Amino acid sequence: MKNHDDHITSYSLNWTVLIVLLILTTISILAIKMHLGAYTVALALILASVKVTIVLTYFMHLKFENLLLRLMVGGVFLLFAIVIVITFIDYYFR
Amino acid sequence: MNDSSTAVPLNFLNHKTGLWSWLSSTDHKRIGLLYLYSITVFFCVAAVLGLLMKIEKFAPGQTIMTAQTYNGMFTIHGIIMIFIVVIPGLAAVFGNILLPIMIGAKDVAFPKLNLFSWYVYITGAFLGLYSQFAHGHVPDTGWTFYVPYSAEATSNVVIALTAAFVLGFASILTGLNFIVTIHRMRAPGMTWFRMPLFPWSLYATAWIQILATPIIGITLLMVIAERTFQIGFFDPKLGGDPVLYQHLFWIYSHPAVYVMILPAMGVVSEIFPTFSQKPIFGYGAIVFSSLAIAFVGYLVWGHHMYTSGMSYQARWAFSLLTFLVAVPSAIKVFNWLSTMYGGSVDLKPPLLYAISFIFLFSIGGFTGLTLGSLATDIQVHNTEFIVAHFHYIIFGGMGFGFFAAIHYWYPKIYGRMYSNRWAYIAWGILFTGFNILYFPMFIMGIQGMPRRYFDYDPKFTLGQEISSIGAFILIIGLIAMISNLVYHRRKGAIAPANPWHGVTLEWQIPSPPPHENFDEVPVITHDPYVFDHPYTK
Amino acid sequence: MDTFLSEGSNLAGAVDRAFIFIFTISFIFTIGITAMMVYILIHFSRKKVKNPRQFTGSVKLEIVWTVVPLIIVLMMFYFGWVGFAPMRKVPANAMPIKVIGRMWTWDFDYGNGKISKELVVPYNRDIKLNLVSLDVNHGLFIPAFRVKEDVIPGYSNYLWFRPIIKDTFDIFCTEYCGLAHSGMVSKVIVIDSLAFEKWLVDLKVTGDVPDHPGLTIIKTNACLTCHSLDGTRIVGPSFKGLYGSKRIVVTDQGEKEVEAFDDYIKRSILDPNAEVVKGFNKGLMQSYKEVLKGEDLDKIVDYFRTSVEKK
Amino acid sequence: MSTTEHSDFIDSDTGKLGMWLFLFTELFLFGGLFIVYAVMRSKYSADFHHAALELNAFIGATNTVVLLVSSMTVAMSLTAIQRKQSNRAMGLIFITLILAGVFMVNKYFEWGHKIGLHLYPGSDVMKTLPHGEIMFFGLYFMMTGLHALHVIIGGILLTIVMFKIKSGRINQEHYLLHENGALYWHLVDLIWIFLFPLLYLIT
Ligand code: HEA
Ligand code: HEA
Ligand code: CUA
Ligand SMILES: [Cu+2]
Repeated sequence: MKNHDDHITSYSLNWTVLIVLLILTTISILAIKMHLGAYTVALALILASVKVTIVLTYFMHLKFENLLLRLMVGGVFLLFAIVIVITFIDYYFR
Repeated sequence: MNDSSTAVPLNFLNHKTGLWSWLSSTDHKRIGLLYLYSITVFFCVAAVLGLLMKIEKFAPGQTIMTAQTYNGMFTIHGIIMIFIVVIPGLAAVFGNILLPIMIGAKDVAFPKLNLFSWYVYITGAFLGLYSQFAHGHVPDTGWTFYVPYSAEATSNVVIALTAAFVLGFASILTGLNFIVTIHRMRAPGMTWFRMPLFPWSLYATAWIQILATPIIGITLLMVIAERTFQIGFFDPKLGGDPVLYQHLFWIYSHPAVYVMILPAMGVVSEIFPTFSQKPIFGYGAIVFSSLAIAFVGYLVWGHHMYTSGMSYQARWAFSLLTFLVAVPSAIKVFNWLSTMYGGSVDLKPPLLYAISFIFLFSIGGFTGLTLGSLATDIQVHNTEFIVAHFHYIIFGGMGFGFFAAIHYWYPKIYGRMYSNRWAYIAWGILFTGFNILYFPMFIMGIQGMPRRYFDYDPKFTLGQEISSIGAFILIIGLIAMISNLVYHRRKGAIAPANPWHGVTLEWQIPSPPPHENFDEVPVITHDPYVFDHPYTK
Repeated sequence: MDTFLSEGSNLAGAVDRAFIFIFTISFIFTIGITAMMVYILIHFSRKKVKNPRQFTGSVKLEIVWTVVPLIIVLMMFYFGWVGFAPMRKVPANAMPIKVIGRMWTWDFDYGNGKISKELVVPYNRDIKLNLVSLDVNHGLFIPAFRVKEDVIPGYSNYLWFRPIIKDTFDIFCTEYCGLAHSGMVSKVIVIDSLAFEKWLVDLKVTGDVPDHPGLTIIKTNACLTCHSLDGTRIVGPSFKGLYGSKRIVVTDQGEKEVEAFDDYIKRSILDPNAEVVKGFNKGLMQSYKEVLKGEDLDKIVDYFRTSVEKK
Repeated sequence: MSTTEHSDFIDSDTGKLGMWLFLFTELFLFGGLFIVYAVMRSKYSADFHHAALELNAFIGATNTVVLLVSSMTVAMSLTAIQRKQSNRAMGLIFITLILAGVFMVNKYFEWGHKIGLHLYPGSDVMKTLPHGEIMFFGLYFMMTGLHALHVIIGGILLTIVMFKIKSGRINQEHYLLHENGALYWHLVDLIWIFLFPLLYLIT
């Protein structure tokens, strides 16, 4: 009933994570100014995914959770990706 | 839980009395019974609507109702049956009553949430009914709410959509509760692979519930937004895409059909070992096929849209995936047969229902394969063939699974026995009526009789008449079955704790179970289906 | 399946083969499973067996009944696919008919304003139906031909077939579309090519006659801002009665008379300033060489020709 | 495990698992909208680009930063409670709530501006736009609206947490609600991380 074995993230780690996130945000804003054409969407999504992963691992403490929960989170995101891909089997080939 | 001196020992049914003690109880068994009673009532309402439709179709042309009434009727029949009866169905009733007991827990992980989800459910259910009586037209879109019709129809579609949304929320909460319960509340020694198969099937089901239901939730919200704020997600007049709606709808609603059937598969997986006094054959295969059905079942939604103008590539990809999902079902059927093989088989009513489950489910499943195949689906899509397919597989599968479950656990829940004789008679009528009712629809479907048709070409008259007669036979069987159960609830002989010599945990405690299930926490030391265990000898 | 439902189109045979394959397998398995259950109930009944055997599984058997059904379903997939694939490959010369679905009737549009309430098609010709909906979803279903596609607003769906039996068959709407969904039925009538031609000629014009494709090109390229269709003089000469008329044109070499046939018309579009009709100014029109390709020119010329012929 | 008698206390791993599962459903709720977005964007890419120019990327970016910082302050407040620094935890949550307020104020102006321009579903201006732009604004209002609703719910949850810390019912020993509140708040952030580039940074 207690949280004894819970990991405590330090304040400094939280700061570091925030700074990394802010840097990534800046990059994604700058990236659109660079006119990368078709790659802009891809880049924006990749950067967003990286940011989301960081939030999940550190802010949401996934790094310190058990393997099962980590697998679940990964699986859920994977499933969603598959659903999108399958939907586009229809739209892409139309 | 002591009082062995009193005539009737205290149990979950009588430790407190009064209506309020039920409506406020967080006891999972009582909540399960609340679901059972509400679902039965709604089932009877929707079933009577089904019967009325069959009377209408007894002859071509208008007989007892107008086209508008008929269209409203199959819509509400479908909504009630799908969203209010079979999706919660087994999981909310028998899952609630038995899941904690079968894994050796005192309750589910979040008992208050459990009660709350029943209230959400009831709210949704009454909203659904309200859409029938509220000012305006009855909704007449079919349970699939296809746009643009549902976005334009003048009837109370928004109320019906809201009802479906609320019901989905209840379903999510139940699923969430079950997953956490299974992860966190298993008795000491009950490893994952010592867990009985009914909880396993609920586990797979619960994942579908929490991952698929939100999609329908947001889709219905979008349709509501479309109707009220003219945001045109799906309406082509505003740039929307009607086919996209179908995608979203089936991303949920196909997995939902496995929400219906998986628990029924779990139920029969309990019944076959007990009535053969023999361990389940291929425990691991059954577990993994449940998980496989849940996963692959999530990816085949497009088979409802073969004629919607999807790309050619999408059509065959969905067809291929659909066929893959049939394999785990096949694995289960063969394992069940092998479980009985070599056993000491006792044809009590629960087993009778379980066997008819296999028969009807196979017919439903094989016709599902006919639908999964591209060329043949083009012919029978949206004909009565589909209607027959899903009545066979939902009513014959999930429905008969439900009947099997109630005959199996009835003595455990109420501590009384029903009459076996009447159970056999009712089964006979029910089974005959069922096949007479639905089988002709396969044939008419292939000949081209479309579904959702108020009127039909006179050449189908004979088939429709036979089918309608089947409905009357079926209803007699159903009434007999329900009466048998209701009557013996108070008048039946007192049932022992373990009438069928079952080995899973629920049979090791008194009937009806005490308020907190176990006096002391069971410690599990062996696999779930070991029949030479001292308990049974 | 003949006695049951005729195979009215070239596509029906393969569909029925898929049906027969799947139904045969299903029948065998259902009978087999049921027989097995009956056998077990009799042979292993509690009265006979007091000591149930306690085996718990067999990896070998699991593999067998995973692999065998897998192979069977893949075969089913194959048959379904083979029956279906030709449905999406429309022969190039198929005769197009536009099908308009709306609550709750079907219109079959043969072009030039000729609209029929029943689908009349020539025997043994490839027919392509272009499906258009004016309101909600509908479904076009011809059971005897084994074809069905949804008619969805905002989408252009299609289907095709070649009728191989001369007869009259049902058409149903198979996508729920509201009150009179069950009344949205029609017939398809297959007749001889000759009879069909005659029928089509006799069919009354009730719909809008669409623009000639050449005229469409003329309109979209804004030709009509300078050239009128009705003889009015604007910036350039009118198109009225152009084809085959005689004109006096001014060239660099002086005046000459030309007859306005294909070559002249095309020249005037591609190199408008080489020959200018007397009385009009040079240099006002640019060449359309980059804009209009050969096919477009043919259509324009065809339009001029037909508009003269009609008079 | 569950060997003790019925009690109102939910053991922390159980509660946390429940929260995670709930977050999964939230993800799929927004997931449905993302599917619609993806399909529509591929259909109407030019219109989407054009309509997105109406959005103010500066406000969007500000709100991104606001949410990221607030995410950190919640995470820190959890660290504080674990280290038995209740006051600090409350302070950090308070900052988070202020940031949530800033986010909502920004949103208010943003929406207000759009509505001032008659760019809302069903408006007269909207009807004259090309289909793709109507679609973009429809999605914009639906997605940010649903997200804003989550910000509000998260704010309420965190307010409750703050009061419970004050009353001592959330403390170094029992902070499940605090943890779950923080998880929920992070989810709000997660969704925004995707919404921001998809709505504001279209080229
Ligand atoms: C409980 C509900 C349930 C279940 C379990 C299923 C199971 C299956 N369904 Fe069904 N289905 C519905 C409920 C269900 N369905 C409903 C409600 C509709 C209509 C919705 C509407 O439009 O209103 C529908 C519609 C539907 C369609 C759409 C038809 C159309 O609109 O054109 C399709 C198409 O592929 C399909 C296929 C299948 C398949 C392949 C399975 C498979 O999972 C079946 C697997 C089972 C078996 C294969 C039988 C058992 C196995 C053996 C006996 C062993 C031997 C097997 C082999 C050798 C392979 N179903
Ligand atoms: C669980 C699912 C379920 C069940 C059990 C049933 C049961 C029945 N259904 Fe239904 N049906 C659906 C789910 C179900 N249906 C769905 C999803 C649709 C699609 C809707 C759509 O197209 O949108 C549909 C559509 C559908 C149609 C197609 C309409 C059309 O396309 O034109 C028809 C037509 O005949 C029909 C008939 C019946 C009948 C006669 C029964 C009978 O089996 C019912 C027989 C039972 C009784 C008559 C009840 C008897 C009992 C009592 C009266 C109780 C007495 C009470 C006490 C003693 C307490 N159903
Ligand atoms: Cu048109 Cu149904
Ligand atoms: Cu399906």
